[in-house]
Amino acid sequence: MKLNLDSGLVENCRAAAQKIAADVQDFIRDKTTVAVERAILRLLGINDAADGVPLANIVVDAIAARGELNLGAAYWVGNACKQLGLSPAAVAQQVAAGELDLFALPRFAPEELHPYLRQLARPGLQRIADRRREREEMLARLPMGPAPWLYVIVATGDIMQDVVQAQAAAEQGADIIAVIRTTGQSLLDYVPHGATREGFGGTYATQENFRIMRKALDEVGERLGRYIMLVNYCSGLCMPEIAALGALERLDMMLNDALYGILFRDINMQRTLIDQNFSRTINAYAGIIINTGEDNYLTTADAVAEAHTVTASQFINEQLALAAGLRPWQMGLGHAFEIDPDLEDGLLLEIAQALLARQLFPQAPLKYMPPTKHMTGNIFKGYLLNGLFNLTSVLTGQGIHLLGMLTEAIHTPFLQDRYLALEGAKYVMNNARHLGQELEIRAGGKIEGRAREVLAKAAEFLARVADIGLFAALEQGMFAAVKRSRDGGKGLEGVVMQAQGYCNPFLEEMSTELREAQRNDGNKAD
Amino acid sequence: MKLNLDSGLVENCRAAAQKIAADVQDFIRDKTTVAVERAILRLLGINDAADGVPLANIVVDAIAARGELNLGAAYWVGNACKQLGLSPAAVAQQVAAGELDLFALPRFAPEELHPYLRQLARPGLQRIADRRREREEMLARLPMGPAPWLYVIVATGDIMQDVVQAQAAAEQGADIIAVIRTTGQSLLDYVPHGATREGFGGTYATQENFRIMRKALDEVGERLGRYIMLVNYCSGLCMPEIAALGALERLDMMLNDALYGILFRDINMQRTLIDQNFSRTINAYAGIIINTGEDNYLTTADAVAEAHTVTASQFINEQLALAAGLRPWQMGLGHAFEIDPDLEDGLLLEIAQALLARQLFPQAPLKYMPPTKHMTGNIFKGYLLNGLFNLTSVLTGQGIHLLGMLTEAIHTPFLQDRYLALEGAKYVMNNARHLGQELEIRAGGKIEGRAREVLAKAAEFLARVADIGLFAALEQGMFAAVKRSRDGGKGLEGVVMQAQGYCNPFLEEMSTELREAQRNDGNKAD
Amino acid sequence: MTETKRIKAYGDALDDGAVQLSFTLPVDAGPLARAAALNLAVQMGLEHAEIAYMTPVSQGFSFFVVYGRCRHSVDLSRLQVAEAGLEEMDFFEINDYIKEHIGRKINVVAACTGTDAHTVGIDAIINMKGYKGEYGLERYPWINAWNMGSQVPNAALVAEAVRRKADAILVSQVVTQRDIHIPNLTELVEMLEAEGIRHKVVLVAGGPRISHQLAVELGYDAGFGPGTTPRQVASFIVREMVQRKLGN
Amino acid sequence: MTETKRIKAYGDALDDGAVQLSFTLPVDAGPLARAAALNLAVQMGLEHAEIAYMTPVSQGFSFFVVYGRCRHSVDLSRLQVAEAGLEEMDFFEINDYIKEHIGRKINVVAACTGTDAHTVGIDAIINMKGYKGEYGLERYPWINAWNMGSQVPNAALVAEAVRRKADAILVSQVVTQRDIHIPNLTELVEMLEAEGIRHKVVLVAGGPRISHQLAVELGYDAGFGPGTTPRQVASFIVREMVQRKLGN
Ligand code: B12
Ligand code: B12
Ligand SMILES: Cc1ncc(COP(=O)(O)O)c(C=O)c1O
Ligand SMILES: Cc1ncc(COP(=O)(O)O)c(C=O)c1O
Repeated sequence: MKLNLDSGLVENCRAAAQKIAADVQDFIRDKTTVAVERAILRLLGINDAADGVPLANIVVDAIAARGELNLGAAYWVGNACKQLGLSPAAVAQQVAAGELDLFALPRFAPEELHPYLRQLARPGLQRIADRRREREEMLARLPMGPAPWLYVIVATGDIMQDVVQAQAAAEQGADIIAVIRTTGQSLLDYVPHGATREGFGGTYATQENFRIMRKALDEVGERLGRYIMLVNYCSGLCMPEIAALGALERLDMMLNDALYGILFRDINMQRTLIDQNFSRTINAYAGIIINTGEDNYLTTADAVAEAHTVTASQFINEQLALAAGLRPWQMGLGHAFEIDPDLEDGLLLEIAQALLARQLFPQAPLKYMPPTKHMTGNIFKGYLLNGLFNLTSVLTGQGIHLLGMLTEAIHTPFLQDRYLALEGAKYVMNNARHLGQELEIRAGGKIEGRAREVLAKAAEFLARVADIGLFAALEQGMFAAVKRSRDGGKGLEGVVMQAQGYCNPFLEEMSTELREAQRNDGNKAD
Repeated sequence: MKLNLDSGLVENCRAAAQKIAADVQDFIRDKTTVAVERAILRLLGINDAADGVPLANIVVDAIAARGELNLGAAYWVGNACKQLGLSPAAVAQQVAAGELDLFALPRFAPEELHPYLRQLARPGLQRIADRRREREEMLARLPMGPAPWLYVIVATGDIMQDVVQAQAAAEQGADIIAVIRTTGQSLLDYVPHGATREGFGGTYATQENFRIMRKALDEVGERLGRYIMLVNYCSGLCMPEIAALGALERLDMMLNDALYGILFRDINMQRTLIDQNFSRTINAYAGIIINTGEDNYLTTADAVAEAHTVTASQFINEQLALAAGLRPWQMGLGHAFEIDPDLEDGLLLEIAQALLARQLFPQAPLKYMPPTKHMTGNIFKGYLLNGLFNLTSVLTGQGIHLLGMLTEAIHTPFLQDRYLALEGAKYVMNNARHLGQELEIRAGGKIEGRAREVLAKAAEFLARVADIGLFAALEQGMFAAVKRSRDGGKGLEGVVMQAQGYCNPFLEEMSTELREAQRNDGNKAD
Repeated sequence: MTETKRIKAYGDALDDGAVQLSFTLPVDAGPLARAAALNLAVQMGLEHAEIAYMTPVSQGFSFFVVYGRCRHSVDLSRLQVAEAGLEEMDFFEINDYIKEHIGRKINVVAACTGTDAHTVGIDAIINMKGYKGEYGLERYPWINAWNMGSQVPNAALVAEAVRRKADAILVSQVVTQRDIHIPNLTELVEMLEAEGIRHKVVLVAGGPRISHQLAVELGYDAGFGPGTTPRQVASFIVREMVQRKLGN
Repeated sequence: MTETKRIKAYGDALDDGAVQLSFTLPVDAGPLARAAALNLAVQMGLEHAEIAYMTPVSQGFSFFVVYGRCRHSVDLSRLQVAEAGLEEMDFFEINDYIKEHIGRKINVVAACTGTDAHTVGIDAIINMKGYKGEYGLERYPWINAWNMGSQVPNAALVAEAVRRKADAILVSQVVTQRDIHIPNLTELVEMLEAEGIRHKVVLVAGGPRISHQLAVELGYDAGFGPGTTPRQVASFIVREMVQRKLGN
């Protein structure tokens, strides 16, 4: 199935998005945040906690309290390491214990310390690279089935129950397991420590929980002969830290959107965009696939009227992702099946939208979200909505397919809900496996017309955003009908201008390698 | 959506089926059956019962007992009427009461009586024509929605409960209500009398039950502003009688298949084919749409391997229908969605089959049956099967759409089962209303290939049947893998060779009018 | 097992008791209907019952989807598991078993009785072709099997059983609406008793809505439900024959 | 109503009690699991219970679909129907009612509290745009409405209520997993009492899993569930204010 699209318009969209992304990159280049700095410390091996407070927070807070974060946390910790011949973890421990005052030590000149900092960053980089290689080896040995890959969530709030549910889901045919986060975690300015059993509507994202679930999925994957992917949420006030932890614990995908936190959690836009860049760089380096969050627009806005904002946002996410070193196969750009089911010919519009995304981003795996807001307590009708969603997905060749739950309007999924979802999706996708290859879209018909209309609107929308810049567009409420001010929202106090001599040894090293890989991509034909 | 089919093969199929039908017509021309004769009496107004035994049976049995049925029941009753100046009903009453011996009266010569018999037939013909006009007027006033028309069954066994369920179904959006018959009725050699409340797996078909349900549906139809069609089963040992009663009580559709009784009820083939011809003639005259039963093959045979027998049978049913005076819009030719849901690309084959039927019989409304044999106690998966069935139906433009029930494997439908079925079908069909017009079948692809393959096999199959004749084909088990012998099965004793002077005044009159209408059809372009 | 092992329904935590219900009530949708539905759920033992969905179905009827936590639990260690054919042999074992313990071919007569015309189930058990990749009884060298097909009156089945000197009689009942199978199955037992041969045969019923328990209550030796395979049935018959010394 | 009016679930005949169940049991699929499922159904009051479907879901878990006839009945005449907003007025009637009975604009403060970030529900009630074609409270000339949005701490809500001299406080709770809404809703009541203003306000909770009954149990004046419209809420508030003489 192929749509006849105006390639000039597509180029316009990309050019506008490129300009938008470049402006953002300009803005963030000389800034850092407390979360970025904590992520650096975590990558340096500072992952313990003291009395439940993560050492990364203690150290960064200490530096920030002195107003000295503008040189970067790496500088202060590195300085101490070098001065005292200690590991970063040991330095952090001593700071936490009140045994060490980072500012009381003699100081190397910043530039002088940079080679040493790069040295210090090695083990962290190596560990991520190892995880990545591990994944590649496992995937070769335990190959996944054909796309669309079936993605389900577990959300019991208790990591131990999550394991039971996740393993069951894998046995039932799930390819991808996401552990949903508890409400409220995104507004915490730290990542909780250790295994947790008391979330609400989800489970805390912690390094230990990542480890527990990774192990459980590797186990069941070996048993089933299929690699099972693990997903978490790289968003909120700790976006880059979670990226770091996910990279260290071999997560495979991360929900990671440039605008989600701004729009849906009222996190300050400057903070989010800076955090976003480093977190994406880490994801890119770790070989993690990101999932963007355009689908969320349609949970509040009308899916017919606002479809073009989804498309526009996909272009922006794509360009910001490229800027952070992600490659096309890592871009799970989001969209959703959220048109009112009672609309005549609504399915034609859904097909148009799904196919449009497929064609605009041919190498991206695309993350396709199921109906949520039109799901009601009528579990039977809901099951059928999910059926047409599954069909649309296989028909249009989506990559990452989130399963709808028949109880969407009632509770987070029960074991049986997930079983039924997987059974339904397997049935539909198998029964219609090659349908998309057997059908053609009528030229000049309703489906093509709709796709062309959405594209045209997206192009116009992007041109306007490019004109005024992303910040102003957010201030004017152009996305998801939500207005956010440049200095409002949570977390602005965590944004810091870099000083002369600032150093983020990971960003530098990762970026260099990633640029290289992207250049190689560029040589290949699309 | 259009398939590229070999029009030569289509012609071959029609020609073979025409020969098969012509042979059958040759065979039945000079024969009648007890059921045909009872139907004639019913059309003459003999619809009462004595001690629960229908007068039609009493009279025909009396004539048959004397071995005098070969002149036709109309002759003997007509003779008595004319001799005594009584109405047919009065004659029957007296015979039943033992007050009149039909054979003790003086006799008109058969040929001499024919004009009088034609006279006697007038009121019956008029009543049917009135019913037909009534329907046409109501349809003009209370138009039905777009096809596929939603068809549900009620099957409580109790006509009073059936009314509750049928009216509820109409309110929920059903266009067509079928009252399923109790098990065993098809093997009764009489039509029970009066309202009944004790069927199993269905309700007795009786004239009074027809009336009760017709009234109930007219009522709810007026309320809703939509005409609601009523269906019953014109099959089994009383096929023509039920046709007569349905015509008198304004039923709108009749299950009526040339081979169903032979294959699935082991009714003698000679008996069935004779009965079938008269019953179809009555249906034709009454403006009733017949539903044929090809779908039943697939409840025992494999839907992939035996698909061509469905197509072949459709051609035969079409030609036998034409021979009985039915017009294309009255031919609800049957087919079904019965491919194993776990087959990869099974949906492609279903679409191929549905589209093939659509294209081979462009003017026929086509009766499309839901999945039944692959339905299990898993009501959720079953609901989804029905969803894809609904989609296939609207996609390929079917006419009469039987709704699948999520509890198919468990019980005859509950109120909520039917509600859910209607809700699901309305959702899918509305949401995908014009999808079929927006998609094209890839030329030379799997779908087209499958349709061409089925057509080729059907052509070959029909050629073989045409060669040996329908009777021999049935003897060899060519249909539904069931072998039936020419003289075996139930009801052969009710078959009678017509004598010189035999008269069926209804068949004659109806046929004349119907031929005329068909000739007019022929003048129109297809 | 002697120690108690209580389980409850499971949603996303052990013993949460999560259960889904749906039903229709003969009352118009509205606050009263909602209260009635909740009340029913409570009577069924649901705690935290929630009406997830209420909709009018037609005049005077409403449909509900309910979720709740069922307080009832089941003690697995005290359950009586009554199912025929639990210890099944395979094709070869069964034939060997007949040869060894009975020493002659056994006779099996089967039918779908009354007005019931569903033959697929009984065919699956009897006919050569079999079911789920297993041969039907016709293919067993040590079994003579006769399948009388559908809509067989009980009297005809009894007569055939006598004629074939049946060791086992197999009855299929698929249509169960308004419990039509109950009188039909009962009548057969009565006829066999009247004929004086009930104790000489293994009498087995089957069908999608037949349970072992129900069959035994109606006077049958066993009942087989959905998914039954030929060898489960054959295993039961031959063991029962040997146990009741019917083979001579 | 005084005369009893007993109803049962309805399948295809009055009082047949037809009910559908589904649930998971933490035991491997098989005869034991089937027996357990049946036993559970019997405890729930099902007669003629049938396991329509049993399937393994994963190691140690099986899923069931059950149909049966529930013997429980409900006496409609004895049901207590407790739902707020049963007698609703329309937009104009409500404004007139305020003008006439209270004589000044009333103040309404609303929020989605705790860590809950679902605003669509409370927006539907408060915002101009409204819901189901009905205006939200912001559009009512006789109502001042403030919508604080999502993830509002209870303390912040109380402070705002004091500042705005709120006549009514509206709280939305959508996430209910592991009953997180219960402590959250309870805490608000306690804070209002500590502040000494609980008796001065109409306190209303709402959300898809909130029932009137639950809200009252937790110390609220009313609870509103799925499908609530703005005028139902406004009707309740103004009537409650007048009844409790809060308008002065
Ligand atoms: C195929 C079918 C038909 C075919 C039958 C063709 C044939 N030659 O058998 C046709 C189309 C003719 C038909 C007609 C009717 N059918 Co029908 N049919 C079905 C269907 C779709 C599948 C049944 C089947 O073949 N199952 C496959 C076999 C292998 O499974 P099984 O029967 O359960 O058998 C297994 C076990 O139960 C067991 N078993 C069965 N018998 C025995 C016997 C013994 C001794 C043992 C040991 C084991 C055993 O072993 C078998 C293998 O595992 C079911 C719905 C469904 N999906 O189940 C409806 C269904 C059975 N039919 C039904 C009805 C009502 C009818 C009609 C009465 C409808 C009507 N009024 O017109 C008619 C009339 C038939 C009549 N007089 O009996 C109802 C019965 C409702 C009820 N519970 O009472 C069902 C459930 C559909 C429904 N929901 O309404 N039907
Ligand atoms: C849209 C949505 C979102 C959006 C919210 C956007 C927004 N700005 O509100 C987004 C995508 C952000 C989101 C996120 C999450 N969601 Co959410 N979401 C939904 C969804 C799809 C629809 C909710 C909705 O908008 N309904 C429409 C409104 C109009 O209905 P309503 O809320 O019932 O409101 C009506 C009445 O209840 C009443 N009412 C409501 N409040 C009040 C208050 C008062 C005073 C009164 C009088 C009346 C009243 O009046 C309203 C109008 O009639 C539901 C699933 C579903 N189909 O219901 C899940 C759902 C609510 N979400 C859920 C979850 C778990 C989450 C997450 C926690 C998941 C995660 N871990 O990431 C996150 C985090 C959010 C958080 N921190 O709270 C669960 C809650 C499960 C439970 N019962 O606990 C649900 C049920 C999905 C599921 N099955 O898992 N979600
Ligand atoms: C991109 C993205 N990030 C994050 C989340 C989860 O929300 P939170 O970060 O508040 O846990 C979602 C929810 O679906 C999302 O789409
Ligand atoms: C063509 C046809 N006739 C009749 C019937 C019903 O069977 P019976 O005539 O035995 O009632 C069916 C069943 O679906 C059918 O398809």
